[in-house]
Amino acid sequence: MTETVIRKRIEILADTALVRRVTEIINRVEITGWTVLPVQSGSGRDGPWQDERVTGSNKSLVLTVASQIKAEKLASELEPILSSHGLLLTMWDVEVIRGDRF
Amino acid sequence: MTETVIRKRIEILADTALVRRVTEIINRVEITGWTVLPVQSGSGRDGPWQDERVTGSNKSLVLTVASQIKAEKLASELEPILSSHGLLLTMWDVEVIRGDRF
Amino acid sequence: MTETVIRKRIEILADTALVRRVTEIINRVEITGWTVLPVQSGSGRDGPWQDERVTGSNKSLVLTVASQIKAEKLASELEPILSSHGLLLTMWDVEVIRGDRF
Amino acid sequence: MYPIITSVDEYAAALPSRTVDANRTDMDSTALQTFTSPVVLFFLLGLLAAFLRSDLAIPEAIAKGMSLYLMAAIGLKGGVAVAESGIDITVGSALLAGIAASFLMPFIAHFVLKTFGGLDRLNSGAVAAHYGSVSVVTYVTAVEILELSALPAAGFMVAVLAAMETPAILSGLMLAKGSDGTGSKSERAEMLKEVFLNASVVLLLGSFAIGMIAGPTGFAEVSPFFQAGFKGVLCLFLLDMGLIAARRIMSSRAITWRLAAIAILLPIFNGAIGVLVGTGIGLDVGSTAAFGVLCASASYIAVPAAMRLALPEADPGIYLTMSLSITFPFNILINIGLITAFAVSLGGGVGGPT
Amino acid sequence: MYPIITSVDEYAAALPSRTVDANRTDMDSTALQTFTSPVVLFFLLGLLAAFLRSDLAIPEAIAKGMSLYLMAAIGLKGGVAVAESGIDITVGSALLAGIAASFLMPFIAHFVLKTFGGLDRLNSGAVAAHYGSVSVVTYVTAVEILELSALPAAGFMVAVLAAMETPAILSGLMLAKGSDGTGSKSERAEMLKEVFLNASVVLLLGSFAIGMIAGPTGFAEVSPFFQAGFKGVLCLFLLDMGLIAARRIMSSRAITWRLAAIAILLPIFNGAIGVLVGTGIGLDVGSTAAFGVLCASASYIAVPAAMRLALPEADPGIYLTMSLSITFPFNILINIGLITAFAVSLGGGVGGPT
Amino acid sequence: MYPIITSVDEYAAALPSRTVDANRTDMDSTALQTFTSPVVLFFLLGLLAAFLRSDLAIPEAIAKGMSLYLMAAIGLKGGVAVAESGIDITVGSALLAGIAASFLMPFIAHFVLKTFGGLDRLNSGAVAAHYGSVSVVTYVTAVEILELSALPAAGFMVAVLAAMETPAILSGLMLAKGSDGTGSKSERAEMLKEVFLNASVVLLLGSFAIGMIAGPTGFAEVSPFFQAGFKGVLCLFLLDMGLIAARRIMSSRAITWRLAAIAILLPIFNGAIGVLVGTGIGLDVGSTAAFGVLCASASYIAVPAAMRLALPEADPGIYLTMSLSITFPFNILINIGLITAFAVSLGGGVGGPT
Ligand SMILES: Nc1ncnc2c1ncn2[C@@H]1O[C@H](COP(=O)(O)O)[C@@H](O)[C@H]1O
Ligand SMILES: Nc1ncnc2c1ncn2[C@@H]1O[C@H](COP(=O)(O)O)[C@@H](O)[C@H]1O
Ligand SMILES: Nc1ncnc2c1ncn2[C@@H]1O[C@H](COP(=O)(O)O)[C@@H](O)[C@H]1O
Ligand code: NA
Ligand code: NA
Ligand code: NA
Repeated sequence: MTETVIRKRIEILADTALVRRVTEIINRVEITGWTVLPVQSGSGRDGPWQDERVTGSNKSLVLTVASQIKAEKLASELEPILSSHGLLLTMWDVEVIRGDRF
Repeated sequence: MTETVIRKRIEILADTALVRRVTEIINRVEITGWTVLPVQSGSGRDGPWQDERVTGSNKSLVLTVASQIKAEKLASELEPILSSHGLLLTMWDVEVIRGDRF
Repeated sequence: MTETVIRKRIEILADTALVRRVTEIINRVEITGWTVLPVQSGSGRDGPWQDERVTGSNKSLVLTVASQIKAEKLASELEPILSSHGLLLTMWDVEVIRGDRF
Repeated sequence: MYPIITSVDEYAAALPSRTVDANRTDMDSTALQTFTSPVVLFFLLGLLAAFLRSDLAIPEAIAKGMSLYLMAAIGLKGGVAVAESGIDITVGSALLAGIAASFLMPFIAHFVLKTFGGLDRLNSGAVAAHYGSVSVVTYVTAVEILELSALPAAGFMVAVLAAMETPAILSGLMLAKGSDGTGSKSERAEMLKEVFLNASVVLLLGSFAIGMIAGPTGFAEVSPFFQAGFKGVLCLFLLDMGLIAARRIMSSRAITWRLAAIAILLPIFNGAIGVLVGTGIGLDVGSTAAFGVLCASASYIAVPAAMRLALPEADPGIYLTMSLSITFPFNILINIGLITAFAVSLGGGVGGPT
Repeated sequence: MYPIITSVDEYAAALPSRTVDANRTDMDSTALQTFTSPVVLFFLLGLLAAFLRSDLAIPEAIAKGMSLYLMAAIGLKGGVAVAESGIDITVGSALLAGIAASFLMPFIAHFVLKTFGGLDRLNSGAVAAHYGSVSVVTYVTAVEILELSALPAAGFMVAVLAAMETPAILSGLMLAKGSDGTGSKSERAEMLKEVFLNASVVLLLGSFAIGMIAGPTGFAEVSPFFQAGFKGVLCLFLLDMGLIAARRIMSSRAITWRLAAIAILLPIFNGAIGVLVGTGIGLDVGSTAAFGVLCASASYIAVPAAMRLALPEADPGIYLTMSLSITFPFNILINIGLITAFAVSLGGGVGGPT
Repeated sequence: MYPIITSVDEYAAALPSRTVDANRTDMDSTALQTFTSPVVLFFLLGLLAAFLRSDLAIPEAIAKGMSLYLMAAIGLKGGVAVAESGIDITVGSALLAGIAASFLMPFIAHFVLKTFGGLDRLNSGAVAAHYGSVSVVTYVTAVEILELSALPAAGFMVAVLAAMETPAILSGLMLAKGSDGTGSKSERAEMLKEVFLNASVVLLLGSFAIGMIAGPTGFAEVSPFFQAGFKGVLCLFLLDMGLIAARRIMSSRAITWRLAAIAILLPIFNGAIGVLVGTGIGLDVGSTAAFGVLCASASYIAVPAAMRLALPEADPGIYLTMSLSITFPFNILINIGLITAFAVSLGGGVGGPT
């Protein structure tokens, strides 16, 4: 059987314009990497939006895998901009292979 | 330490043409929001498909975060069209920050 | 209440050029299906990359839902190429409806 | 119904006999033009590349953009042509004939699909809707080939094209679900809205109207983009269609030889009816051929989208493979030529090929 | 400030009086050209299709590609024009006037938005920044319409356009946060970098420079692409803008009638100021009108992007809806005509319409 | 091998001496044409914008679409040219020379990369494959510059381009893994299929064949799209290439000065060999220069894709940065000019520059 370890997977939905700010924080807490997925449309307190890259009103999903400790550090570093910039952060346990990388 | 609460994350894979029907149901059960991600290709009982937007044969992934109760309500409201329209629904617990929003 | 069962959700981040190799393995271990999501950019040990489809340096995320047993089989079949091809595999438990399909 | 079906034989028979003398050359030259036209050759390249399992692919956004461009361009050109020629009674007859054909042809198709094809009611209805509706790209390709053969179609045929997109969806749904079974009232209303305001209808009619308002002078400003570039874009678009059509049939599991036969014979039959009707209502030869092509063509954009919503249980593996992977290439490569020859032979018989 | 505001009335008054005699026809013909130009008609089609809730949509990548194309093309054309005409003192005055206008107009806007509009300081500052900056597509459309009216704008106006994009962002931020509150030093530096190196400024100025270096000979090679295709691309781009503008206003919740009124009156006012300044510094009539349009137009690309970073608490539902869904259509459909008429009337009063 | 390497000096030496008299102007004018051509200027703009860290970016779908367009266009034009000129024995020699060059050049590259460059066997093989193969865009840019210098390359060179894409992949793999180590039989078969049916080979050869079949008449229909738009599209494509090349080198960590030197000297060396071979087999001056450019250019599309599959352990940070961020700009900005001058000097020495 393949050996797996438990890590945290964190996903952050943010305005695409803010992604660099998010990934800078990920780098700062020394998580080894991150991956960005495109997002098409959505709806929240401000009503629905559609990906209008022309006006820059689009969002991206930043996903990163990290140890429990680093994940908590990331969450607390992100907290100040979470509300002001309308980010959505979810976090859960996953099994990973070659867990020493994270 | 940042305070987190547990919520359900639900992801629904559906034909893009059906996304509006899914999000209407999300709104109806009064979940605060949703986000749609693009999908490129896949394979299921009908064999493989590729995203051919020209013929409208593409799919999207609808993701939404909600309380346990609303998540169950959503699942049961979606159940009738799950089989007939070939949706794929997965659901799991996640930690969120500022959990009062959901 | 809607009846759900527990399955494994596995997500594999891979170079787009390798996706076919990954899905062939998924088919080989007789998982019923898979879905591919596009990825925009990321960063890892080799530093940051951006989706430059012109040079083929882009990645995709393969997601598949399977029973515990098949998921483990998939993980162990993928293990040899995980390191050599720089894949990222995460795996966790999800609730699914109509679980007999998987 | 039977007397009509036998006219397929008549149609086939018409080709060798009537065209032999005066129109042999027309047919030959149409066929030749078909296979030396870059437009058709790029389609063949797409088919071939996919059969060889090359990874050649056109980004979806580009394909979508090209299809919007093509629709805007033919809408504009049609509108400008009508602004120049004015509207007469033929336009009205052609529109009515188109709507009637789109609504009625699914009944024949449904019958054949259920009996000979062996499909259930639901899938028969879904497939039938595709064959009643039209394929914009088949039409556009036909118009290009007709122009090469000096048989241009009238500008208003674009409006006929737009009008024929949707009636078939209604009759297809009636056939699939029974006349009362088209869902709840609100669903039906949504359905109708979807159908009449779908992107291609709005863009075709909208740019047709713009062409009429702007007229030749207004069009002159934008003609380098919409006119000069047209055939080149069509080449790349058909390259993509070839790739998609071939890839779909290679991964298809649901197509029997009977369904494949229907996907070839039905467009021949519908095309012949279209030519007869077009000649009957007094269209010129080019427009008659174009009308025949509209009847022969099968939708693979608007109708599949509608079916996914209204008949999600119907199998896209059947209706998309038939319309896109069999009928579409057959129309592009062979049937446009057949229909044109038939229109010429009839038009020549009645009063000369113009 | 008040004396300036009353000049709106002057401006409005100027239209019926001064233009009646000599320029009536100019204004009429501009209005007519506006509404028979395919460019504007496609914009109307987009608005209409969205209001009817059609699913017509242009893929984002295509829209983005078209906007890059349009910017490269006007940059090139402007640069080539300057290579031909040379640079004189007017260029310098126009650049300075543009920078000053972009920096100062937000102050007036901020005042009106806070008092009459009832917005808080933050949102007033964010909206004001949009109205000080410019909309490339409004400018491009105006230039097309001006050319149809035989009043071409000077080539260097493209450089003025680029220069006006960013000063308003600085004054808007100062107004929103207070002069010292534009964040930490490093944030401010990043902000400035973002602002001066944003994609549209770089592409406009870069292709302007390429046009100047390559000159008419170099441009000849690429003119089939950048010149002949221009208006057609603009048609499809405005179709998309119409769709986006209408969809946004339909789902908007945050716009009061007061804000809607400001989104219409402010561009009239700013346009009038622009025409006065343009005439004052000795621009020809076409360039004066173009300068007026620049002042009247509101950004919906560069500034929203900057606001998301620098003022994330400001509500995009307000600033994007005002600039994109109200001001932009108003400018395209009506205000370009008004401004042109005003410029003609002033230019005619001073020394003839050329 | 050494005598060949010393010919680099000969090559360098040839430039000042031979070209001084008759060909000085040719070289100067080529250099001038290089730096006033919008095509090259847009490339420089892309480099500059990325170095300044502007957020200018071209959507991937658009970039992919443009690269398909460029390949279809040059394939078509080449095919039409061959349809006009016919095929003679030179075509065969050029094809054979191209295949041989592509297969053999990686051996030299591999040696240099392992010794002077300090790379391990695996990465040396991977990089060597890139330098044996070709860059379509470098070729296209060279053809444009050659045409401006009145030295057009023959139409069949497009077929040579397609033929040179893949042999280098085979020799590169052999070098990286040892001659027997190219994997299991089935993997090797898949590899070969990938290589011979990759998108660019299929599209180049397919549209070349379409051009030959359609001939000048068929091409006339589509030439407004494929010919008139060509240089404009190339401008925007090179803008994107400039952005990508500069961004990659800025984030690169793996490039030593030795590798950078190889990425500049190898294309000079390979280009000189190409010119010698081209002259030797009797190509005209323009085609000789084009052949030199093919030899000098390094793949950054087809080969990286193949390496990701076959040599995933090789570092893209090395091979992509060398080929895309150093060799590509060097070829576009300088080496095309050097190679042309060398070809002219040899051609002039042998029998006059045409
Ligand atoms: N900790 C991480 N979380 C999320 N994605 C990662 C992580 N580490 C690496 N990646 C992704 O995996 C790719 C390959 O990583 P590597 O194998 O470290 O070069 C990167 O480019 C990222 O897109
Ligand atoms: N409950 C939710 N589930 C998933 N996505 C959400 C949810 N709420 C908000 N979002 C996403 O987050 C964005 C910002 O939400 P808000 O901060 O409420 O304006 C929305 O546009 C959605 O894309
Ligand atoms: N086990 C699975 N894991 C992930 N995605 C799946 C799975 N099964 C099906 N899918 C996706 O759901 C779509 C519909 O599946 P089906 O209902 O089996 O035709 C497929 O095309 C896939 O994209
Ligand atoms: Na039909
Ligand atoms: Na302004
Ligand atoms: Na080479």
